[in-house]
Amino acid sequence: MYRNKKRELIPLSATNTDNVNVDSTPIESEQVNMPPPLLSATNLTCIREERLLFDQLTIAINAGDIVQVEGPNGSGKTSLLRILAGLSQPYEGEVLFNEHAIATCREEFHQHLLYLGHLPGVKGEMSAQENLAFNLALHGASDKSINTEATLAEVNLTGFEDSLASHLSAGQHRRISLARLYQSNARIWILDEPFTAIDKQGVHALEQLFKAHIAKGGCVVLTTHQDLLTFSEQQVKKITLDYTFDSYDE
Amino acid sequence: MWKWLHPYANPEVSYHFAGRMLPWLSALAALFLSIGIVWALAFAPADYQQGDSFRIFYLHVPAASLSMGIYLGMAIAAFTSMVWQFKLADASAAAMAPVGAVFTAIALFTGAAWGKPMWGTWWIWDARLTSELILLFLYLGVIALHSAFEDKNLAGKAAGILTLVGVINLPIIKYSVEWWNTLHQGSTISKLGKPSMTADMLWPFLFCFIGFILLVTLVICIRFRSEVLSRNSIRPWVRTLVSTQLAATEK
Amino acid sequence: MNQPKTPHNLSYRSVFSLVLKRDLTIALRHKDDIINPILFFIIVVTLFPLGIGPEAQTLSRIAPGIIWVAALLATLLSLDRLFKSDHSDGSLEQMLLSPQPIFILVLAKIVAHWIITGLPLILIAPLLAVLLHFNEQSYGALMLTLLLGTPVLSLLGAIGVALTVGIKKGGVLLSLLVLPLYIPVLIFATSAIDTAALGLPYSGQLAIIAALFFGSLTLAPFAVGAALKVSTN
Amino acid sequence: MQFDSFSAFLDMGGYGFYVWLSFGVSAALILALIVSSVLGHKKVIKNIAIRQQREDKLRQVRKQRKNTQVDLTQHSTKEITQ
Amino acid sequence: MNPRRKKRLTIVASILIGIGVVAGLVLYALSQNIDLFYTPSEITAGKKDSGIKPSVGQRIRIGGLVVPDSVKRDPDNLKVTFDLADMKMPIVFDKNDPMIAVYYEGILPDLFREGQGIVANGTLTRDSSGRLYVEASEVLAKHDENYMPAELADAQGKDYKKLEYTEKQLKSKN
Repeated sequence: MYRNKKRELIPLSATNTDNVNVDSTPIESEQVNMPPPLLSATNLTCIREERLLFDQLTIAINAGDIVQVEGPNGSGKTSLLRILAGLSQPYEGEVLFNEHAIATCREEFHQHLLYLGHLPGVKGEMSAQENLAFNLALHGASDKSINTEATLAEVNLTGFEDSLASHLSAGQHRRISLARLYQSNARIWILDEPFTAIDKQGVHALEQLFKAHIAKGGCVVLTTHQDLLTFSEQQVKKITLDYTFDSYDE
Repeated sequence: MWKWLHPYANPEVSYHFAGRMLPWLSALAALFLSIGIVWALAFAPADYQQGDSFRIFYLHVPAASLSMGIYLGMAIAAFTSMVWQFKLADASAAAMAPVGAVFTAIALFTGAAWGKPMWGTWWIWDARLTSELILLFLYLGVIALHSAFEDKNLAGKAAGILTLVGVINLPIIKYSVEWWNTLHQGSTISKLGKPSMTADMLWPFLFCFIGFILLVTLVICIRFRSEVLSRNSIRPWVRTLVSTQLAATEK
Repeated sequence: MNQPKTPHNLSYRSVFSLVLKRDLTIALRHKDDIINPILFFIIVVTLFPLGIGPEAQTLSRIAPGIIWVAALLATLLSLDRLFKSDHSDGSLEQMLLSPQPIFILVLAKIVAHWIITGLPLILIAPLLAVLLHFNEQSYGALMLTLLLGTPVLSLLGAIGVALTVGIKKGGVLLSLLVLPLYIPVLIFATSAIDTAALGLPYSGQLAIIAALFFGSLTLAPFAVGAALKVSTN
Repeated sequence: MQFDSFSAFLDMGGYGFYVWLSFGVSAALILALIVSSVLGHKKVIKNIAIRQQREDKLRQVRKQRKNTQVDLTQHSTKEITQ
Repeated sequence: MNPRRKKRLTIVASILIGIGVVAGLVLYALSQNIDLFYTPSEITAGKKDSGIKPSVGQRIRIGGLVVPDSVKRDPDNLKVTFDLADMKMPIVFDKNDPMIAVYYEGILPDLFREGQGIVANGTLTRDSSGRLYVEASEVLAKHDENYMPAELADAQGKDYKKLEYTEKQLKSKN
């Protein structure tokens, strides 16, 4: 397939990304004698409905990284996360898991991936416990190791285990989906706005969970509108999708 | 062959290539079609059984075989795009669908107008007619799917899946209707393949057929160019092209 | 955790039964999904004698067509629930992101759909056939064609739903895409029933329906998987 | 020439209606296809041009806004230091 | 064998088995040779493989060749009768072949000729003398794909005149 490596695309909407600023300095400096990145992307270009969201984006995410994707509404944060998770295909470029293109090792990649999108994936016709149990089982947890009651207690849903999800609130739906984080063996967590509809206490608990996860050699990629409070500035790597740079046709 | 094809896989090159073809195609199509149609209407002999209604043949048969040929082309394009992620194939499949639909409609209509005097009815639920009608439905489905998606890339992929499912289904449909309604009673009377015709009947047919093929290629080229432009609207070459063309028309 | 314990690998069969059980549970708790298509089927079939007239001979001649067209429409109506709600609450993308092969998930969902809509149709069809003065010789053919044909309707319909699930107003488009694909089933099924009514052997038509069934069983899950990937993109 | 007169040509041995209907409808359909294709091409070009103009405008607006923003931040820092 | 390769193998194997089953079923169906119409000999002697004969009063579809010189038309109206014989190659007509008469009222399609293949839908009936005939409600003619100019057809001695209708016959329809 013919592909011009030069920048040959014009960003379409001026209110949108004119460039992508990848805060890549810490990542690159670490790379010298580090093992290959856990998850990486090369030359990602994303076009949605004839709008260029980002272009020639290259990312490397190592074990122990927490990466925050920033940018205004409509700048392509969700699109980037979906591409990284393998839900969407980029217009150009590819995503690599352990240096293998994810298209060639879908099942292995998904064994090590936990993606939570805007939608909680909770069925109203099933109870909180059933929802959690199904999702855990589908993602490869063995039946014996699942203690759904204890996990639901972690996200403050004690007492709601057997109520149908359709009787629960949006925040509680989100908690059901977040409960999977406590049982997850996946190394790569990709979380799209995990803090929406979660109270302050919950946010704090989640941040502690992220800390434990990266300490164990996992990585977290997330979007959020609020800052991560318990992490220091240096700890959080940032990918900024915004329009602070001029477009390249000038 | 891949080496030779390589530059044409670039949208800009293929856009201009299709553009250079346009005048040749239109001149040749006009030439062949005008010769073929005049010959068919006024000079070709009438059939011994069907009389002058036989002249519909010169319209009906090319349209019918093109309607299937275009679908085949569309299916090949869909397959290429699916296997090799070849984006231009989607554009050409999108360009083919409406052309195929029009020619299917022509085949159906002329078939009906021919059937009325010959069979005694505009429409019978005969194998060929029914499978051609289903072909029209498949074309319409593909077109509808193309326009239902906002994102042209996704539209191309979705329509490609439907095209391929349809191509598996076409022989089944054809066979099922043949079985279901056995007016075409076996090969004892129907002639398989090669129409045995005298030369003075065959020549105008060949002219018409080639003329229609050229015409179809012409229209597909025009539509292909539009598809390439709208799919690549954020590329600099499209922008410069559009502004120069607009400046030319304003003068 | 540098060497994470590999997650428990589910066998194909347990993935299949997991998803099947889930879909059946949801359907049983949401009874409209089961009852509405059957009601629709019954009402459409009863409309024909009212519209055409109660003459027994006419009715028995067109009965196979009536029952099959009604079954077709009832299936079409119920197709929406196959992926729509899963798509809108995000469970579909979670399924696509699971480490399980997509075609197994898809197959389980289609089988669940058939159990919920196809099976009740088969059970109720002989009763309706009585109302239509069905030819006594062709009850066997009716049951066999329904048994082999309704799964084909679910399988082929799933392709159409998977293609249109991401589109806001996909309902009419769905019927435009799916109905042409249903035509062979309709033709061979009614032809088998008609042949049976004449007392002739209909194993040929039945073999073709069986071929359609096995063909769509092997190929549709992959087409649906590809279509779902496009739709959730 | 198979026909003796123009009226015989039009009559087509009694099949005139069907023959001319077929040719007429086909010609109309093909013509409509060609016209719509050509117009569609022009429309695509026009749409791209319109979008291009809109973006140029937006880009200018943003440039102006950026300049004013820079001014504002300078002001605010001054205020704080004072 | 590693589990991944094993999985892939099961997928490929199941697809191959599926396609094999489909092919087998199709071949079986083709060998069944279903045709939904009866030929004249099948009406008198029954279907070849099953021996099933249509019963009198049953709606059937009959297909065959119009026997030359068997077409009899009523000069006053559109009633017509003709005999059908089995199709076979080469086309020859033998008086001893099983033939079935067809009764029809209406305008026949332009392609209706003696010696031409047609299909008729109608009811199988027995007349007073015990002969079977078909009371047709519809007669459909097959157009064959041999086109030729009239001169050539004349030279080959083909009879291609289409049926003409008198005013009187056409009027009787209304």
